[in-house]
Amino acid sequence: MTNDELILVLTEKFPDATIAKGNQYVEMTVTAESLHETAQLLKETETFSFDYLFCLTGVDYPENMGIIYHLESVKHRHVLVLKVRTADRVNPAIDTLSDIWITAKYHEREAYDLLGIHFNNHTDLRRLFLEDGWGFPLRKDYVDEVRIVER
Amino acid sequence: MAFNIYDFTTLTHDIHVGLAESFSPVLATTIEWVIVGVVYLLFVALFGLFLVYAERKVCAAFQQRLGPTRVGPWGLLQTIADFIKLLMKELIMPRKADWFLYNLAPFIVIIASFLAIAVLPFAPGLQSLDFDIGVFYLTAVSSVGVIGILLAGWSSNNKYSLIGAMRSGAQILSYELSVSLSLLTMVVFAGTMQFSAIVEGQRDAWFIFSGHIPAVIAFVVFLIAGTAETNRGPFDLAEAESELVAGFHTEYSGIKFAMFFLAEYINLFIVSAVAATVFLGGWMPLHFGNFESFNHVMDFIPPVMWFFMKVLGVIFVIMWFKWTFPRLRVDQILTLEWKYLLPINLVNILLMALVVLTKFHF
Amino acid sequence: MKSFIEYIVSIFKGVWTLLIGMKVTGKYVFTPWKHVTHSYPENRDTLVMFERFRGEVIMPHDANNEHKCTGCGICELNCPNGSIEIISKSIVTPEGKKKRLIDQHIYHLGMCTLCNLCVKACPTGAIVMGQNFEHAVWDRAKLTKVLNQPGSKISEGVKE
Amino acid sequence: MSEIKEVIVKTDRLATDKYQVNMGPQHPSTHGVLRLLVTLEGEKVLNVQPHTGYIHSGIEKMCEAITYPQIIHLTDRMDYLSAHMSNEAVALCVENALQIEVPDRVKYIRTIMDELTRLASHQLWWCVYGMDLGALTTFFYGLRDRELILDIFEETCGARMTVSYNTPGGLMFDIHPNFQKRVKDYIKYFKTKLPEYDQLLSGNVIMRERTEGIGYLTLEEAIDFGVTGPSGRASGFSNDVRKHQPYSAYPLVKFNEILDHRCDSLARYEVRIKEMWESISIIEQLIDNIPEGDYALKMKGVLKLPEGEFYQRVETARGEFGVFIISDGKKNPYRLKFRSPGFSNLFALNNMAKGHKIADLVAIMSTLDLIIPDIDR
Repeated sequence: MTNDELILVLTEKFPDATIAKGNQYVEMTVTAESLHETAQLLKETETFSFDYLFCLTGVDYPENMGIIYHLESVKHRHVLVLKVRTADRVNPAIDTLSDIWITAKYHEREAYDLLGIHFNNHTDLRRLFLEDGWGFPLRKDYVDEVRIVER
Repeated sequence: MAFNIYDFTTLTHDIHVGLAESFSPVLATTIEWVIVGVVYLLFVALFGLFLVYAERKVCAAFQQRLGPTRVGPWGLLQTIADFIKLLMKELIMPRKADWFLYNLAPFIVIIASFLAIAVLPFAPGLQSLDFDIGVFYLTAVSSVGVIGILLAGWSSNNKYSLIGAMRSGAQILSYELSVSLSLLTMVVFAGTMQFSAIVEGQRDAWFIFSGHIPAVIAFVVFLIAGTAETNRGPFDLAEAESELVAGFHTEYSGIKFAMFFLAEYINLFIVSAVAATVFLGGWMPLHFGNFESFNHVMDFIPPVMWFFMKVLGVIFVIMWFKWTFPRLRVDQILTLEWKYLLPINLVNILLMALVVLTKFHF
Repeated sequence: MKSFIEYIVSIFKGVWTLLIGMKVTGKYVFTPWKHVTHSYPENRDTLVMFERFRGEVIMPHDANNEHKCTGCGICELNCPNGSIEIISKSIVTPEGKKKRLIDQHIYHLGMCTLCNLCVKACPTGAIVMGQNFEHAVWDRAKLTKVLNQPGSKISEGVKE
Repeated sequence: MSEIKEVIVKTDRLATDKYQVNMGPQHPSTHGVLRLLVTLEGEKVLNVQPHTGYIHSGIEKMCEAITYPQIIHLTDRMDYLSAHMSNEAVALCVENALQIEVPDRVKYIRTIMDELTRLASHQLWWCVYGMDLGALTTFFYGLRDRELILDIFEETCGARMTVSYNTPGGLMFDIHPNFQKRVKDYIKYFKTKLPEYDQLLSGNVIMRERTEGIGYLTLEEAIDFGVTGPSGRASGFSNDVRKHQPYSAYPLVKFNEILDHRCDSLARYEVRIKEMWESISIIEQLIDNIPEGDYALKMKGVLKLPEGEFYQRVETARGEFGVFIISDGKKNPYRLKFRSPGFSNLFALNNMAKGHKIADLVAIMSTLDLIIPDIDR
């Protein structure tokens, strides 16, 4: 499915979501509440069948945290960028998608580790790279006077 | 007899007579024991070191490398330097290891190796124990070593060591069977268990030639099972470097590690020496039926040389295995023994018995 | 009976594949003079690195002890690791103008990742990559180098 | 007395127990500092839990403070065996964002370099795989052939592994005058050596016994876990970025995406061996046809990306590598995310190794071709 077709079908299916044509891929922004339901539909609906989550990025925006999912359908070969923002920046929380794509389990652990985003209902939300009590280095207000040398 | 000039019987006999005349019988026997012990100890230490060096050079050649070159000419002193290093290293013992068994294990392993060497005939007259049940004795003592390995693995209080030791136990117990059966095949053929008699029986033709098909099969089986018995080559799962770090001797350091290391190479020597003695004629020179001049030339090479040439040849083949094949898994190693080698061996004994009964041999 | 034949065949097939493997290694073991390794410290005299090899940043000086560095600091900006520091000094030229010149071009080899960005950015071609790769020293302080030699000055004709 | 009775009751049946072994961070077979917490029952693997982070270097954080050309040299340090592909991913991403088209010469050279890197990486994988199975000699044969590729890199790029050959808008240098001859010589040489790999290891009965039916990863699992690259393709997961979202000169060459549906260790092994043949064929198609032209576009001194989000996928030797740049119009990215193939591949290990022997765990892990800095970043 081409990007334009995808936009049409998506608008029909998800009237509440904001759908835009990005630089390369179709970008769809959903609310945090509808994330899990939308993702479920995106994977299980035959016309989309986004079964391959290839990238999960947590972003620290000034007011809140964003999570960006890059999805691809192995069958149809179309790509969708699913975006969601958390309500809070200091204690961000969002529903987990690890029950839909297993790989999200580990990518979410990474996002939790580096950005401190809490994923609700995640079965195994532990730090992945860093020690407990380290702080969240990818946040913009992270300070580490020992290891980071400003130039 | 061309052998006479190289016969050690007169030499050993003269020493014995000389000692018996000068000292009381008890003292003379004690001195003889000491002499034999020292000679064997020196031989084993030096040959072990040489084998380590040879292994490194051969392995380097397989891998298109040079091997040790820095210490001494062509790196000849490398293993001696290594040995000195091992001697000087600190002996570290895990805190919760079983002190007694942990320290006992390397000795059991190395003593078992020494015991087995005693029956090997190096040359006419150069054999310290000439049992009439030599083969039986050899298979018996060579399986004592596994107790040391099991103890080492258990007492180190390390999971890797324990897994390694258990693998080793399962493996050696199974392959003991194949080694014994393939030797038994040759005992059926030779009609004796005495090593000197077995060698003597190959004066005209080595058993591997005169025994033809069953002997060749027995030889191949013996090589495979022998490799497995020494925990080497594709069967080195007891110390499987990429899985178990160093297997049963993970926790050993310094001289205790050196003992395991040396024992491995002595065992390699023993397996090769038994293969050379039982299948390849021991110290007997290579003879072809009617080529008198050829046979005569061969006679001029001393029997000791013959023996060691054969041993080194077999060792090379075993090294070739090690540096070519991937390692087997623990269940496959048992499958190989119980589903392949054992049935082949049993059939082979029958075949050999038929050959002997029908006198269908050279 | 069929399975028995398969059993026998599998033995021979297995042994055959093992022999093929032994042939490959055997080919090499009997030609030990065709080894591919080098004896490194011994072949130092004949060892020539490729001309683009990036061993360290150096500043070539000519016979008059002159270099081309103007001390503009572009290399310092381009370095991702902060391994270059330029210390410049102000002098008054005979014409009475104030002029900034390089005092010390400090290079921390210990922090350098040899990415070539400074060399590529240098507008006058004052720094290049050297081929020396033997950087082991006993003291970490020795890895901090001053690239312009003492008493050197900028060569005539380099545009500022 | 009662104690003794209890003991007798307990040992009535041979008591067995699960136990845990820490494989790594210092273990000969984990190729770096990966730590696996393995639960075992005897020799049987019940559960594998990877613990990462021993070599986490915060590259994504570092990237937020440096400029785009400087980011490229950091990507060398992640997947050091596919350094050139990672370089290229960042370069392509920046070029896409700036909407510039690099000259054909650059595309050709990049593709050839990609394939040489893939060859070198697969060679190293092959030799290490042999070593993990216990065939130590393969290690030296693989490295022997790989060294010659590294020589080609050294002559043209100036470094053997951390090449840093790409810059946004082109390449660091033009190819060395010897490059084409050397590559052609090498391809000729390697075509005689690759069959030896098959003879030594692929055909070997022990190796086949060790890999056939071991480490099963179904197609559904592969997609669900995001297992890409040769490991995913061995499960029939068609994920070759070179085919599906071609970049550089890949649209111009003919090659097959190697797929295998056997899903086991042997399939993963053979996919890589076949990929080496494909790489050779790609290089052969391109090496004589490198067009004349500039090796780099003239770029501005300070690169500033337009505001927006840019994603670039490339196929490294281990799988799909992604660069995701969120730019706020400054000279350094607001957020930069690397999607590393090893990260997703690693976590499928538990599913693959469960129920197999401890020796198989090592062999299965080796077929995933993990590079730890690539996972930890």
